[in-house]
Amino acid sequence: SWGAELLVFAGAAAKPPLEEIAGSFTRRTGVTVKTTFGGSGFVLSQMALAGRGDVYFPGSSDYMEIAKARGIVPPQTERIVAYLVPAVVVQKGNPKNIKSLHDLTRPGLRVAIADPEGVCVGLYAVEIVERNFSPEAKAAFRRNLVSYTDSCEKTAAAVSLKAVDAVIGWEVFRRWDPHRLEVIPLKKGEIARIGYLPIGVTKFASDRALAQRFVDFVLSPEGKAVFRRHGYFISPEEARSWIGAPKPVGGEYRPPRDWIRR
Amino acid sequence: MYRSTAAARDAVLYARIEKDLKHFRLDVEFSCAPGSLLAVVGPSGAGKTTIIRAIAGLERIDGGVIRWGGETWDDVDAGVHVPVRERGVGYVFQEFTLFPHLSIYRNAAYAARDGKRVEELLRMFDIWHIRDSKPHRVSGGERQRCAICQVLARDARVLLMDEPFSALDAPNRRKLGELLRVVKRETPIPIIHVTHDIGEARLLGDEILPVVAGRVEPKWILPFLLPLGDLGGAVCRRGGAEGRPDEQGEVELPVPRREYCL
Amino acid sequence: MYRSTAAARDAVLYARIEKDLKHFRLDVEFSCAPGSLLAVVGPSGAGKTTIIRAIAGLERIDGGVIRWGGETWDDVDAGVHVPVRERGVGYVFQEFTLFPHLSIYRNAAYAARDGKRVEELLRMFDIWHIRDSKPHRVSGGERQRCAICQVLARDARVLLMDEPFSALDAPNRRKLGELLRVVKRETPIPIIHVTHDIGEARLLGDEILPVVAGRVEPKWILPFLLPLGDLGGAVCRRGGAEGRPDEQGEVELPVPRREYCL
Amino acid sequence: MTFRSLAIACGFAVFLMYGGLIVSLLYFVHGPSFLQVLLSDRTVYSLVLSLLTASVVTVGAVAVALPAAYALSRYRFPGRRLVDAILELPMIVSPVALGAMILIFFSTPAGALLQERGGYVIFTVYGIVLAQFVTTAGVATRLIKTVFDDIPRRYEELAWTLGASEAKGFLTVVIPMGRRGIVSAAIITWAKALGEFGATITVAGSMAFHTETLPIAIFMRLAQADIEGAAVLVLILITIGLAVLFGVRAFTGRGAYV
Amino acid sequence: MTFRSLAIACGFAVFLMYGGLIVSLLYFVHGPSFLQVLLSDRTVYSLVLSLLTASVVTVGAVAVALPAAYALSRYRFPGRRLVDAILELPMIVSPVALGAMILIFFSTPAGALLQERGGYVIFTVYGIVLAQFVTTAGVATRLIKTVFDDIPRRYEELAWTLGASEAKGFLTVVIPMGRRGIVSAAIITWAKALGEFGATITVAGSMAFHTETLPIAIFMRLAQADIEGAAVLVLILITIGLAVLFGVRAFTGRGAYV
Ligand SMILES: Nc1ncnc2c1ncn2[C@@H]1O[C@H](COP(=O)(O)OP(=O)(O)OP(=O)(O)O)[C@@H](O)[C@H]1O
Ligand SMILES: Nc1ncnc2c1ncn2[C@@H]1O[C@H](COP(=O)(O)OP(=O)(O)OP(=O)(O)O)[C@@H](O)[C@H]1O
Ligand SMILES: [Mg+2]
Ligand SMILES: [Mg+2]
Repeated sequence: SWGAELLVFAGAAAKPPLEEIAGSFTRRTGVTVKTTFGGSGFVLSQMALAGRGDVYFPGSSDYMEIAKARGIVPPQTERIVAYLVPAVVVQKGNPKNIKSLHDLTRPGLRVAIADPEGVCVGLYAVEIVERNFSPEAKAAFRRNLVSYTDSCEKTAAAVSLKAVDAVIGWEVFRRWDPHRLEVIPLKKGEIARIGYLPIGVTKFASDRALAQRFVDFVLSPEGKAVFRRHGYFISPEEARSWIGAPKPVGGEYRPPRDWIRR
Repeated sequence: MYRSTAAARDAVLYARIEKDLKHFRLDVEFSCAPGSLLAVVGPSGAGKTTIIRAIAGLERIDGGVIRWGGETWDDVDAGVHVPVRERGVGYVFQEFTLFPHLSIYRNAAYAARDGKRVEELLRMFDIWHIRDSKPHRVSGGERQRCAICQVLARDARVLLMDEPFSALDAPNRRKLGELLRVVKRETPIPIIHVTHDIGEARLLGDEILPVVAGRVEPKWILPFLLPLGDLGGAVCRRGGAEGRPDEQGEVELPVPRREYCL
Repeated sequence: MYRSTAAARDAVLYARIEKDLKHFRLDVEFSCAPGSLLAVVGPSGAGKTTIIRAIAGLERIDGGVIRWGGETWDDVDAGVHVPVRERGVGYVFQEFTLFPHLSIYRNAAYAARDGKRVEELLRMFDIWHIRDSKPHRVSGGERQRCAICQVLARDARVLLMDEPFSALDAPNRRKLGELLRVVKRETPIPIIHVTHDIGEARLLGDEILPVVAGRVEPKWILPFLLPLGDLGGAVCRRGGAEGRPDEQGEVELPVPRREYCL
Repeated sequence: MTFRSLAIACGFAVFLMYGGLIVSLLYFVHGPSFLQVLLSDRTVYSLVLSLLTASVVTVGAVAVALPAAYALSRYRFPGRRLVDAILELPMIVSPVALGAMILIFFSTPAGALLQERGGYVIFTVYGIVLAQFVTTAGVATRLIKTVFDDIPRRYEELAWTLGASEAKGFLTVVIPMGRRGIVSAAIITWAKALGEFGATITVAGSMAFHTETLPIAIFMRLAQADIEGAAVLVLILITIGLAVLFGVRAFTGRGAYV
Repeated sequence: MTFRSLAIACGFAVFLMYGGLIVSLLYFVHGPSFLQVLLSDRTVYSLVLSLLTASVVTVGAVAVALPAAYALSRYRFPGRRLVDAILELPMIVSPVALGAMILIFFSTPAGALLQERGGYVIFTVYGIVLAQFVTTAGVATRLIKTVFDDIPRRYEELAWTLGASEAKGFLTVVIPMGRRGIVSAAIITWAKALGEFGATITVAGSMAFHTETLPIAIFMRLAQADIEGAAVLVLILITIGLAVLFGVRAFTGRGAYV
């Protein structure tokens, strides 16, 4: 099928495994896969404005919810590729000796989370803080909170570049920059839910069957193996066994108003 | 030697120029026949430069007409204003402006049809040896000679020269004077020569137009026309004599003892 | 009337200037006593402007010394080069450069200590009525008069004037001549006056320095010093007479019939 | 077609390109939402923060650029070409990468020491100022150098012969003569600082009511797939930015003397 | 401290700021990885694509900007101030938002029609060129207008009295006299196009071996928290960009006549 091509819009965080899979797909089928990476919401805006794009692969579930709500991705095409577990991420060697979630309230620490308004991992962080901290501890945490970051990757980079001492991010961050990052797992009870990476075919797809073929290829054992190699959990069970307790996958959470002011 | 278009031969230049200047209104009328040199003479600030800028088309007049042969170059009432380049005038600026980015030779040759003519002129005015220098690297008199060559090398229908002798030494003055005589004889076009110096005007001009504070003031030159030597004062009415445009009434005229009144 | 520092009173200016120009080497030596006017005269391109630029410190010399009183301003062998402003020279540029962004008044007052003196000078040279105009909106002669006022309004230790008469009409020439006499009498400083015109040099100069093609050439002015009237040719050896620096040997000298050799 | 009309046509072509982009924004914007977004506290905070930081940065960048540009234009000193060569760096390196370079700098021992001694810059309002300064200072210097290069030396020579020191010549001749070019450079600096996004968000983060400048707010809207909100904010930014510049130019653009 | 040393110190301050940023990059880079990244097919593709598009855009933008700037500088025509006012738009609006505006434009009926007739621009290499053109054309026009504003009118007057048409005066006098300023504007345009990221990624996407310019490649590395790789790419971009500009400037910068 010479000349056929697919436009894939994906969150930047999943770039290495997705590029690998896209390469195998091209080798196997001869279909060119053009992947555009960026912020999950940003590439969604891009698709919506351009009216193009065959497959949407955001870095988190909430953008898929928006895409479905806007009718850009038909709900029945959504699939889950991988699972994410929240964790505290600190600099390699843990120079500030952060042992637990509650250590983040220690005066003098510099902490960041992703923007709960635009970035899903920020939402998970807010939920964890709200769920586990007393009002006093919450206040102390917010005193340490120096900023919001605007994407998953920058949340990791903030620690890599020593701009902050710790962030609440994903466990998979340590695989992104193993030389500079270290993960402090949360306690079983502290974790509210498991995040996941969804994928779906868009309404703009000119060749739905082909787009679906690509999605299926990502979900095939071969595709999942790639994701596992890059440190992702590829089934809820793997995630749950790492946590050591059963947790719900996805679901909605609305942060209190004082985290997001308009 | 100096070439011009055939049609130009019999064209008379006629001008009635009115223009509001900062401290007085310029209001002069004159004509200049082909092959004749009109010396516009007057004190500094009298409006001499403004007159020839108007003829060149560089200055819009506020009233009057400028005609050359059958062509109307300016007619304020009829709203006519012919663009500069269509007038085909040769104009030596008072500041002997040259193109700073071109060598002396390329300046002189800018509008010339004929390289031989350029070389001839540059050699005649003794600037052939500096033909490759840029204007800012030659002396003031050399720049002025180049500006003269530039204008004499082109086919002009009217020749306008604003103080072309100001930076020239005696030999070069003589050469230019001789050359002007040749031009008058061989390619009769109207020549307007602006100077502040009666001596120059007397030697070169076929006719003299004395301008004082924007008006034609024949009486102004009277004292200068008397034979050289010691003279008493002379009295003249109207129009400040010493270029003081706001002074009216009786004034003592300057009486030159020599050509240099020091 | 014209003020100067007390120390300046007895300071003689001495200069031995060597400099490679494009077609010849400038090599002159002269001195100028306080209260004396040295007229540097010579054909166009002789090196006159270069000499006073060197005295002002605007041009580095390739050899020689420049001394004023006890101060050494330039000494090539000793590596001395005093910056322009410490020399305290007043310099009227050949192009009568003015600051284009300042009005005539503010130009004249740029370096003046005393507003009264500025007004006096502007009135004397008849440019008081245009004091608020910017230089590009006044005539050539008005600009030159302003440049002269600018220099005469300040305390200078040496006065350098490069063709200060080039755009002046007779009354203004006379005024400047008178003013220079006053300066010489009341605040004796060395005055160097550059001109291409022997007439000017003879009338003003206490001493005359004839420069031809970069060298002092006393013979060059001989023919001009004869009484006015018809004369035969005169012969002079060495150094092109008509400002042709590359011409050597016997040449016919220009013989002025009047001050204007046309 | 005459040269004149061709030249004017080119002018309008540039205009139409940008005008068309603005008009197509209106296609997405509806009256009430415009006012609603404009008057929200958060938008006002972002707007004030943006205008303030851009102005502070412009003053700072021009203040450094003026003498630096003069040195590059007039003096010969060892290393001059090297300094000159690096000025386009902030253009060549895109803002996000530039922001990353700033973060990288502060993660080196030297940078860390600097922050410990001098206070934190990253994720603060100072970070915004720093990011905008780094993105604009080089270009401001380059632009002003071009202006100075075109001022003939003879005006400074005149000032010196009139007894002016180099500093006085610089202040009373070079700066006033280059006034229009300097204002033009300052305007470009201000516009660039006002629109600066990539370096700012990388260095200062995107916290509402803290480090959220208007361009960051626009990006966050886009990142939430809120195209309409983004369009409204872009319109606000364009309106206020161009209005300020129009005012500045009307006020300073007069008085050419060429 | 004399004025001279103060001015030179400012020059070096600017240099140190950028030099420091570059040096801190080296802190992250190790020799072998540099060569490895530099010689990879993908980097070479990005590099060639970046240099090519930046050059094409510079030629196009300067070609439009020259007559447009001349019209704005010399002619009085209705709408002149409006055209003049809009030139800073691409600075005020950050590149990402500008890219979004381009996308918005193509989603309007007019833009859709244009794409149907003229072929797709979005997510293609043409999109890169368009995005870079939009971000640079206005500034190029503004910069060149400033250059023209400072060329005294009397040189054109001289050309006209010597019989030159407006077009000839423009080509033989205004352009050569403004040469240095124009080259400077072209250099800034090129640098800006080379470093352009936000609008490019928005309009053209970030497809490897297709629309991935060097700044986009840098961003993608950063997005994967691959700081080392990003640092290497930034170094490559800086080295090649500054080297090209250094060469251009050495070649064209000679021959001042002021
Ligand atoms: N910057 C320069 N570099 C090299 N040569 C120069 C430079 N400026 C002038 N010259 C040459 O040096 C010679 C002397 O120039 P200078 O300006 O001193 O002459 P001048 O005597 O003042 O002449 P004029 O009366 O025409 O003004 C001329 O031949 C000129 O071409
Ligand atoms: N652009 C202008 N706008 C208004 N007034 C002007 C302008 N240019 C010159 N003037 C004034 O008009 C008068 C005549 O100027 P013009 O340049 O024609 O004099 P001029 O006779 O050539 O004098 P000079 O011999 O000194 O060159 C002067 O008083 C001058 O101040
Ligand atoms: Mg005049
Ligand atoms: Mg001279």
